[in-house]
Amino acid sequence: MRQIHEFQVDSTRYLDDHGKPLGELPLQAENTDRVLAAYRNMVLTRTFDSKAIALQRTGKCGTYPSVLGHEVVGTAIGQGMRKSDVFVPYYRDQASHILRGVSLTELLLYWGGDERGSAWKNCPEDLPISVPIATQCCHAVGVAAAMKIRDQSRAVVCCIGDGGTSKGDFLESINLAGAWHLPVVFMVINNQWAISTPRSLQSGAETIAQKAISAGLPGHIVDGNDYFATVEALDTAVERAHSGKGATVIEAVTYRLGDHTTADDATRYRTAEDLKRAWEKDGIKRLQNWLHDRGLWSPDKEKALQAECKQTVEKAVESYLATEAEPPTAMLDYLFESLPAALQQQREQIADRYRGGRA
Amino acid sequence: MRQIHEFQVDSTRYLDDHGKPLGELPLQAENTDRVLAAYRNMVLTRTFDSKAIALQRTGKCGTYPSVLGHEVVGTAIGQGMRKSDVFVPYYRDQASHILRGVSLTELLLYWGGDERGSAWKNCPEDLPISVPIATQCCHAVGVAAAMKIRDQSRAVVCCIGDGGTSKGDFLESINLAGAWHLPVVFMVINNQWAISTPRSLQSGAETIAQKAISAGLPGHIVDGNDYFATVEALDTAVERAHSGKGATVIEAVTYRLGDHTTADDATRYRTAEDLKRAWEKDGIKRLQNWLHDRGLWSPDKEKALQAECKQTVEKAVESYLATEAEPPTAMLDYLFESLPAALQQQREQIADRYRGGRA
Amino acid sequence: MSKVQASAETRDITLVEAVNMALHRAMADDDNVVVLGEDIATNGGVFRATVGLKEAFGFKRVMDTPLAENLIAGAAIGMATQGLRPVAEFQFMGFIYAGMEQVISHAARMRNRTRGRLHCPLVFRAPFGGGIHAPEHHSESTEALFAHIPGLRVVIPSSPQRAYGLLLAAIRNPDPVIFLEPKRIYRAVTQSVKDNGEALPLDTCFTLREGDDVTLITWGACVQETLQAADKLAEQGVSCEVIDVATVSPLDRETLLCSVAKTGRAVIIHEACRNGGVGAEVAASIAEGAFLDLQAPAVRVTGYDTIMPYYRNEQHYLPQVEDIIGAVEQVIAL
Amino acid sequence: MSKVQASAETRDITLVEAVNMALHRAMADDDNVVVLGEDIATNGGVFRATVGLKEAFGFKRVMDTPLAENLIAGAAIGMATQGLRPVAEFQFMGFIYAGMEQVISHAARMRNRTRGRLHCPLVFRAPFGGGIHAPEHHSESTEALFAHIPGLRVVIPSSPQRAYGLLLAAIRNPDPVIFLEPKRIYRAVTQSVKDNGEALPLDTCFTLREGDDVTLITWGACVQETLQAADKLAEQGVSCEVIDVATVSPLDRETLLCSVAKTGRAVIIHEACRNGGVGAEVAASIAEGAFLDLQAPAVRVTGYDTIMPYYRNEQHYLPQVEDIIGAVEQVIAL
Ligand SMILES: Cc1ncc(C[n+]2csc(CCOP(=O)(O)OP(=O)(O)O)c2C)c(N)n1
Ligand SMILES: Cc1ncc(C[n+]2csc(CCOP(=O)(O)OP(=O)(O)O)c2C)c(N)n1
Ligand SMILES: [Mg+2]
Ligand SMILES: [Mg+2]
Repeated sequence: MRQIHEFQVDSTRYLDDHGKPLGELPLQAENTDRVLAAYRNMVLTRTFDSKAIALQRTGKCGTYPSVLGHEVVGTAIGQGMRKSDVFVPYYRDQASHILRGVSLTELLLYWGGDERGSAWKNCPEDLPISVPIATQCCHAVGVAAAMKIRDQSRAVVCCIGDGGTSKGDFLESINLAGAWHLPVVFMVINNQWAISTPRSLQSGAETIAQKAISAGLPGHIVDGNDYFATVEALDTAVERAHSGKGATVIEAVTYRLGDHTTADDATRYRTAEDLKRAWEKDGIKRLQNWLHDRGLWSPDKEKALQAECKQTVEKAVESYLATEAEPPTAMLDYLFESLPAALQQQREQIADRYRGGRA
Repeated sequence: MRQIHEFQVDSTRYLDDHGKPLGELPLQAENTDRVLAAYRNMVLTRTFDSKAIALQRTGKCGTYPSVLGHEVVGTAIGQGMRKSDVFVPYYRDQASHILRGVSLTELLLYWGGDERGSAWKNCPEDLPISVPIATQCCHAVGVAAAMKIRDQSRAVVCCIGDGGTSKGDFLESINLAGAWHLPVVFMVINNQWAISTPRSLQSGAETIAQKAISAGLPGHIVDGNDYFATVEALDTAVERAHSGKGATVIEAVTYRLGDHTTADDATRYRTAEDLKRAWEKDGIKRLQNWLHDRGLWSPDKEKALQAECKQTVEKAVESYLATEAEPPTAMLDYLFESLPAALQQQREQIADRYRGGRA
Repeated sequence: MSKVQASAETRDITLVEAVNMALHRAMADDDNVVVLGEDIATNGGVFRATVGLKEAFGFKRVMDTPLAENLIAGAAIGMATQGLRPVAEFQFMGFIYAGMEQVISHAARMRNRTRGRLHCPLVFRAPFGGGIHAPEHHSESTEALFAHIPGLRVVIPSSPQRAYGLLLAAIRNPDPVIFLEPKRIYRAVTQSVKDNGEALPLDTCFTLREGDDVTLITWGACVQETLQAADKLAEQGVSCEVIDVATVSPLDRETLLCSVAKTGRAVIIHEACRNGGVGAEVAASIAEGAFLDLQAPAVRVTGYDTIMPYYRNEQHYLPQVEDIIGAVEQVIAL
Repeated sequence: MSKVQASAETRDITLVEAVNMALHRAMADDDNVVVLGEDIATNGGVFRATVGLKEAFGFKRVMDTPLAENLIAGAAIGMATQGLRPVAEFQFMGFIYAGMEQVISHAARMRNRTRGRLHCPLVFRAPFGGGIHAPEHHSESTEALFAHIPGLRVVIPSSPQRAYGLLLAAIRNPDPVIFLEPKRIYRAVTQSVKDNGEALPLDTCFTLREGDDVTLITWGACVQETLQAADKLAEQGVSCEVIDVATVSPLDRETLLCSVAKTGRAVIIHEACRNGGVGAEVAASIAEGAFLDLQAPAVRVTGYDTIMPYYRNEQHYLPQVEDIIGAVEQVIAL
């Protein structure tokens, strides 16, 4: 006696590579203000990104992970979330952070080696950037559980890369989200690479979205360079979470257009053709084309936006570069709520040493 | 534009709860000798099990995890594997160990708190019992990778409980098995409980077998009290591994008929009715009925087998109880291949102290 | 708020019952306290430490989790950033390692990393130590691994009263606490404990017995053997000061150094293996801080530098009363 | 066997090149040696430590893994039980924690648990330490966590020659070795290294410089600052013996104690935070083993008991040459 159990994931795109609709667009396309705001955020993010890389190259910033190719999905996340939701990022979410209210100066401080870069004033509940891959997924379900324990109508959006989905944390967390019906959206940003490791070496699974099946969760694939497909998926999943229907896993398919970080050289492991083909699918250009075709955009507007973004970034850079380092004693001031007696002497030593007490 | 990706797992049983065929039986049912050997191993395992519990209750053995309800699946594993394959167990695999050649005395030594209980003479490459849940899955893929690196036609069978499938190790390991096409079979023994935690709290997934989909692997469910369904699944999966076709995940559905271990009291968290219903599905009785219906078994044969098993177990117990503890210095003798100079003094101290040198 | 009794009743209870009493009290006092772990709700914990909590506070605040320690640790951290005060149980210390990354890389760092914006008021509880005839991995005492991580407190009670008071303190503490419960003495001793909601101070040693000749420094289950050794040594005319370190990190060096300044001699006793154990830090701190007071080197009585043997031989690994007496005799002889 | 050149060529190379050279040599010498980790094959490792191996030995023996440290650790253990000699890279020490359970509960125990039936001839490599202006979690030096685990060897090279010789020894060793590479000096110094396949001994300290007044005990990148301090102190007429511990566990106490017996003074220098660092064990061992020889307490110059600050302030955390000199002056004054 044999019985069959069936499962599925779907995959969605609305625009072709040039921004032409492939069919009917979702409701989200009608909210012109939101679409324009999205486009602006993508351009701002990209402007910031190239500046940050330049700062690193000139010794004014530390190792920095370019967000090139993630602007569309990051923007969709930022737009899909409500203010009172909690964002649980990884380290390549600049586009979302900006919409959540993290200042560009804070972002630069962070990558410039200053802890104050995570003391976010405008989104105090968002979790900080998580460097250890996939670990943030466990926090996300914890935050979502807290919301559920307190009967709040709030949601968590948690980001992770394709590489991260091989690590147990992701799988354990989506499993808990399924078992406990938690209000959380897992956004897998499949940019085809984990440093030098291609998507195909991460997993034998045909799609990453199908990992949702292991947790009894719905899994969806979207073209992560298609703003409409991505923001629709976010809106739906966030709404689902808010209305107590549980968690969703979304795989946003895109491409990491830059090096992994400024410490990496991607030419070692991928071909120029690959990269060229990926650029042809660039989501910003695609949305620009669509806006243009709809009469919502023009070369003048583009020029003005570029100038505005440049200025915004320059201002942030100035304020970043003008920020003095914390006194070294800060390294003990935030370890505990108040400094245990056992550490008082070390704090004095640091202060002494800094004032030249040692020499 | 929406596209659908479909996935499935199947579930199989051949016998009803009373051992009556539900339809045509697989080829395995024709190998009468093998079926009879299976039955004998199940009975031996159960006999051993109740003796081990009795030894614990009378202070002659440590905490012991009863195998009651796992005899069928354990036997199928032992039969499905070839001698040169490697078994990677968890801690409730007595039925398989016996077929692999682990002696009953060794099993008792292990649970009796003696490391020599893992120095298995007859299956020197099998991994020892793994207590930290799910960790053995990573070893299994490592062993399988070694086989593949060396172009050997061998396979690994790795056991894990339903609770264990929530832990990252399992999911990471099946993922590697899929990505690397490793010759490994994951046997999930879903006995409905992880200590007091029911299957339903482990995961929102409808089946455990569907976790295979996250790794791009085939997943199958079998009635773990149905010898034919289980051994057929094993035979097929082992053959698949040997012929280079890659890994399989099998979920064997059964029920933990005993307490979690001798330290547990299952009446705290499950009802007598539940247990009673589970006993009605007992796989040993079921196979006995089938053998009987086929004219392959009789009350006399049963009586003889019971007596024989009892004797075998008694002999093992005797030899177990007659085994003197190792000298305490053994605690340093197997830490490294040879004792580093840094530890020599401690070894002398232990020897001294044991000889009463201290007092 | 809840049906749990909150009177200041005094009862003769065991250490594990004191843990349970403190959990009841903390949950009754503060709605933000939640408890999670494997088998802790319906089953009340494999050691019965959480028994009754689900009945008193409901399954929303008392959560049986799937089997995944990394997830338990990480989810507790997430909850804590929302202002909950999770108390997560690891069934045995030997199974906390899967959660190490979360403990080290997140729990200990969240406050520092965000410059105080977020913090982790959580407690990770685990029964630890050997001597209960358990299977492999059920006898760990690796407190040193946590003590070395800045940002964590590592607290170890050694009596029912201290279990109650220290666990309350740990739960109320705004930073992460690793709370290790010596399971060998979970039920070995009873003590009258008043359920008055009074916490004991963290970050401080407890001097259990005053003496002049030698300072015995210990924690956890070894406090038992140490007190027994002190008794026997008293009969021989040796006066021992016995200190229960209790919070092994951050370490209250002051109390230790004051005592050693008085006695001039120290013996450190712990069950963990010697190499790199917390005893090393204690010995090094004494050597550095009391150099001129010392009449003999601080001596360590510890487990051997090997894996805790399976239970047939575990007593040969564990420090015994005679070992402590022998060490005291050795330092006194100098 | 392979196309790699196996001549005893001598080259001026960096520490990371020496690691690479040893890997090539070990793989050429023994078909059982395999290498695995994240980005180690096609990319040659983020620090280029494994560059060329895939080309020389093929993808079957040089494996890019999925991103999962626990899996890497556990799979290496499985391979090792089959007689392979896996060398697994953890991209940074800060990411090894996910693999802790495998390291502690299995790698360190397999031989003991099976009474020698199975064993784990593997090496877990990881770049460690701060000072390279890296992001959070890229500056860890938590060697003490591993040093406390019986059954592991923890080996730290501090020069190209020792990197070559110790890595060969680690790979040939039949037991698990944690091999920590001080990334701050991956490219800071070059040294002529002969690719002669000769291993250096494990479990032994290396005396880098002889002296009479004080013993400076260190390992890893701090060897640089320590040697510089010794140079400066020599100008002031203070003669320092400098010891590179190299294998921090099991600890070669004999060499340390002999040296301290001669000099009567010790300064221990490491980058990890002080509390419960390997320096504590060294100091405790010296205090216990050289009590009568000591003219001053052993003093530790270490990182502070806090999280390594992000890079703008990391130099304020790291021990500096002046700190070492200051400590020596302090112990000499006594
Ligand atoms: C636990 C852990 N292991 C390794 C690393 C080093 N590392 C940083 S990013 C990265 C690749 C991540 O790839 P993916 O998840 O696909 O995200 P992407 O960088 O492509 O956005 C690795 C291996 C890390 N940060 N954390
Ligand atoms: C990592 C780890 N966590 C917790 C435990 C304690 N423990 C032992 S068995 C068990 C339940 C396992 O359930 P399952 O995997 O379903 O196997 P079963 O015992 O039902 O056969 C638990 C939680 C452990 N051994 N290892
Ligand atoms: Mg990626
Ligand atoms: Mg089970």
